[in-house]
Amino acid sequence: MRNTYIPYPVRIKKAELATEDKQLKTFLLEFLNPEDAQAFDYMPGQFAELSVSGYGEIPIGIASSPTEGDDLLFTVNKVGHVSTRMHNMREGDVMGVRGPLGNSYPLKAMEGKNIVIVAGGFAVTTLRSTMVWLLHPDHRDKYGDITFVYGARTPGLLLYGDEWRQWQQRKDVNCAITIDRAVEGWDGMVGFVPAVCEQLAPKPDNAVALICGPPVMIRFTQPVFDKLGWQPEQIIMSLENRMKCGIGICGRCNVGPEYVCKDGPVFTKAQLDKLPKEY
Amino acid sequence: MFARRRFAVLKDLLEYVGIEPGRLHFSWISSAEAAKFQETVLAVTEAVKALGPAKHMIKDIRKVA
Amino acid sequence: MSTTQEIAAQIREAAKRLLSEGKVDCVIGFAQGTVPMREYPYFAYTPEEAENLTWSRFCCNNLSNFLVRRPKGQADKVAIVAQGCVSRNIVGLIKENQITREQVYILGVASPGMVDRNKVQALFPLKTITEVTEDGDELIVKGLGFEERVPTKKVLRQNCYTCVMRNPVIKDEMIGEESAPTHGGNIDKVAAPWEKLAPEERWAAFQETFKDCIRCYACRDACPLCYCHVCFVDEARPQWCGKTQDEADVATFHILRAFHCAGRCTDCGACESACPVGIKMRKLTSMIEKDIRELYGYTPGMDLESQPPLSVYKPNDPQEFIK
Amino acid sequence: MSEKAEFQPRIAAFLCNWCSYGAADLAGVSRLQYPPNIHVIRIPCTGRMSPKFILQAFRQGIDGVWVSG
Amino acid sequence: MADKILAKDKLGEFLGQLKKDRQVFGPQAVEGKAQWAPLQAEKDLLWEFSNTHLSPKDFFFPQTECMMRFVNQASDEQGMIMQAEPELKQARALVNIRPCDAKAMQVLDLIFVQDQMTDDFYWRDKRDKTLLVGLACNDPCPTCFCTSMNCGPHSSTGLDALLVDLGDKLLLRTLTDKAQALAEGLPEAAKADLAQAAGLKKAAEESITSRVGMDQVNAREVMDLYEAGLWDRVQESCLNCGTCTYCCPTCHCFDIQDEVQGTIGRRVRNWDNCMSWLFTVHGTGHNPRGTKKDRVRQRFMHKFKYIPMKRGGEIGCVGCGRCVQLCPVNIDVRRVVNDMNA
Repeated sequence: MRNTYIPYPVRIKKAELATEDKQLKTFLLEFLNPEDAQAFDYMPGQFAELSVSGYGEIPIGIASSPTEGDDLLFTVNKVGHVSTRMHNMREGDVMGVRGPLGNSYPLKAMEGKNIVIVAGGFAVTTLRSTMVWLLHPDHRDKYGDITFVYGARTPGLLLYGDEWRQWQQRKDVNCAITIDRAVEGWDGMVGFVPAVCEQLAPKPDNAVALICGPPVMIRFTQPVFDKLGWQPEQIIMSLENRMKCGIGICGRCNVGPEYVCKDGPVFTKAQLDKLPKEY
Repeated sequence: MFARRRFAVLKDLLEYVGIEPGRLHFSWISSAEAAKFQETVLAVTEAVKALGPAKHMIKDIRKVA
Repeated sequence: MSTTQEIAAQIREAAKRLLSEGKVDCVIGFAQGTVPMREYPYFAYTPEEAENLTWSRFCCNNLSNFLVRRPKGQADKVAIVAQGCVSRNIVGLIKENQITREQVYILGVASPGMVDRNKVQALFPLKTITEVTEDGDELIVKGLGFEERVPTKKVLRQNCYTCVMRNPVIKDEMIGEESAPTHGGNIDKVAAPWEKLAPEERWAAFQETFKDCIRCYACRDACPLCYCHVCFVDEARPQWCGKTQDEADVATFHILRAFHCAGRCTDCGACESACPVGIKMRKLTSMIEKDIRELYGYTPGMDLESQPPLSVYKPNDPQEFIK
Repeated sequence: MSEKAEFQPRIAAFLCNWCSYGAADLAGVSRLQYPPNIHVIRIPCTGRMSPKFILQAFRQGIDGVWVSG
Repeated sequence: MADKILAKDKLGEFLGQLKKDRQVFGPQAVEGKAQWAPLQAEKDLLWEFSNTHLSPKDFFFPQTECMMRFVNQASDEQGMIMQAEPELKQARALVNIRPCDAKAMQVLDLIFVQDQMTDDFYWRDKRDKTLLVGLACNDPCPTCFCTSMNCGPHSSTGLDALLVDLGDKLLLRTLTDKAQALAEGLPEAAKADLAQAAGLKKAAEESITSRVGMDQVNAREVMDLYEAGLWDRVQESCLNCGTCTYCCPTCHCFDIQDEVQGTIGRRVRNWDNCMSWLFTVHGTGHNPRGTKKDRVRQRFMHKFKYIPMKRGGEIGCVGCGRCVQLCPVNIDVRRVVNDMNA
């Protein structure tokens, strides 16, 4: 019996600031033991508890895709005790990862469908994972059109530039990257995510939308999709709540009867409509 | 001066629960009183030394719990 | 002297009148509990609901607590049933700018002295008490397989024996007549019980008193003084007090909680009455209040004018302890 | 090291920036010798001193606390 | 599995046998209250008590529990890797645990051990190594409502063995393989003994007059209950203290924190409670359960709606009545559930 509270030891292989406001840092973590990497069998949408001895644990969405190898990618926002400590850690330092936790995006069920991904701010992490997974040669053929909408306040706050610039080059992805207000040196799209969605007007026929972002973005994106005729079952969202155990026991992340850590973090809008708004 | 009242109450409280009086010291020293500073350091150190290591209020996580 | 039942009836009458005249939006009082010796805080919004109000020697919560813990905007003007200690806490809350005098309509009551349910239970160890009723100066205690009468005087809360102000210090209306202001006991004789102990015995006595603490914070939450939005025990960066049952963590919590009550505590006893494991935290708080009396000659909550002792100073305050 | 090495207490010294901290500074400049047992914590004013600090020091195993304004 | 008779003068041998390879705990009179303590002498063990003051969940889920340790030294990066605390070294037995408390442990099993991922090492270790010998309730107290909560005064769920006090002797009913050895060599219960036990059970069940209805709670939708008007009144007098959750045998929320002392550190879990505003607050300051009403509602919804929905109808309450007795403001769970059921 494995003690699921014990984190796998990992080493920080790469740590770099991800945004101009220095709030986000991206970490590439390498397992110390190859057998742990084997055991850590995950899918896009899942998260892990990042553990720093002496500081604690924080639940963070996995930004890498299992198709990218054994190393794990996380982008961490500096808000609390643990995340602040992580920002001060260096490449080569040892820490822990516990997981994978939670459910994942229903990629199997999404096969054969058109996919619309809408991301705002740093909520893009698990959607990056999803995109990488979908665009992998083994998987791309199984899905229809892929639309990727991603917005941030300024160009300097957009994450994963290397990836989305490549996606923009691809013919099999409709990639719309937008910033809130025009700034010098930015020749891409300008406008809020909901407005961009309105422009693109993705069709609900045989399609699934993955929407992840700050509450204000969700609030204004929702009506756009409603107007286009999307049904609650077609819209998939990912929640976050304060967590400790990450495995559905400790009692703080639940939204009604559903534990975000175990039953989520991925829910359809149809599910969420029947639950209290405790998130 | 407000602090003085708070210190008085706190000191009495800590003595009341069993923290030895010699563990907690207060003094007024102006920035010109280097000699008084030296004297007080000596006095405080001696007083604490005489009491030996602190036994109470220590959070010890080595204990099995 | 009116019986508590008579007082209860008068409270109901006054509450109905105030609510039907629209003078207040809510009357905070007590209603009869579902277990023996525990009336509970009740909020009456209509004259009909006012029928549920009661008054007895089992009203052990400090109702002034609910003046600061109510969701904003739920009721603008409230009436509150207040005996001596509660009225003194209302004074304290007004002085600390938590409420204004105009917001509260005080239904003053002379405190009969409240019963300590733990003391009654201790008279019948391991037995189940099913019903306790007041009969003059006695309690009729019924349980599974027994029925006995107990003189009320024997089982009052410890703080009620040494109460310095049984009558409300401020009020808008008096229910029943005023009683002798004090219960006659001398608080300074019984406060700070560990002072008699040798310094090296005190820590053990302190530990023994608080050893059963389960860190539920009922003492803090029952206390009208503890209204901080973020209590020091909840502060995380830095963390002043660990969450464990380690003796250092328990001691830190109780020492600091007691200290925060310095010069404010009215010795209402709500903390001890709320404690699920029967800890006598007054052994700690009574010492601080005695200290405040001796050092600065102050008794909290007696009037609206005097300055709280720890927010003022005098040039000649004692300072022998400072070198 | 002998078995009975003399007990060296650890003392937390909370010093007011404007008074005792200045005195400590002056003592240093004046080459006045004092024992190395004190760990100085500079506070902006004695009024900033909180009972939490004192308890925290004891919790972390300090043997004595000295507050000086 | 077997009904035997244990004469009261044979109790010493019975306990002796338990003690051979276990540490034995039992309810004892400590400071006038029934409390759990290591059993030194047979005479200390209580037989006439309603229930222990606090629940025995602490044996399996201690209020403060060190989960793992590490060493924080710059020179030793391996030290930063968390090491689990050792398993329980000695087996234990809890004697005279009340059926409601045993039932509670069985409910908690469903939460602490769900599947491969949710398999609480610390809980399971202690559960596996502890034998529960129950004592049936012949005199339930007025706050008991176990019969409404999938339980009862003579319920055997979650127990390894059940004792029924027949006056001059005890009926010993072994229920699991773990307890088989205890019954060896004891005489079979006679028909009259079984009849007496059945009579006591019936009488005890009938003496429980507190009834709580769950049919409407089960039938109503989550949002219907969540938005019901009753919560505005239920929460009014609540102090948001943790008494109800800490005395409850089925409340199981916890917090995990790291503690450091010099170069050594540990990850420790402590009981936590949903009544605390801090419990759910996000790093950003946003709080999904920001009001007292949200938190009070959460506790009752969790026990009576969410757990039954998720755990096949099991209820997160066993009707022990401790919270009814100990709540400082008398928020009576029976009244609340009946209001939910209205």
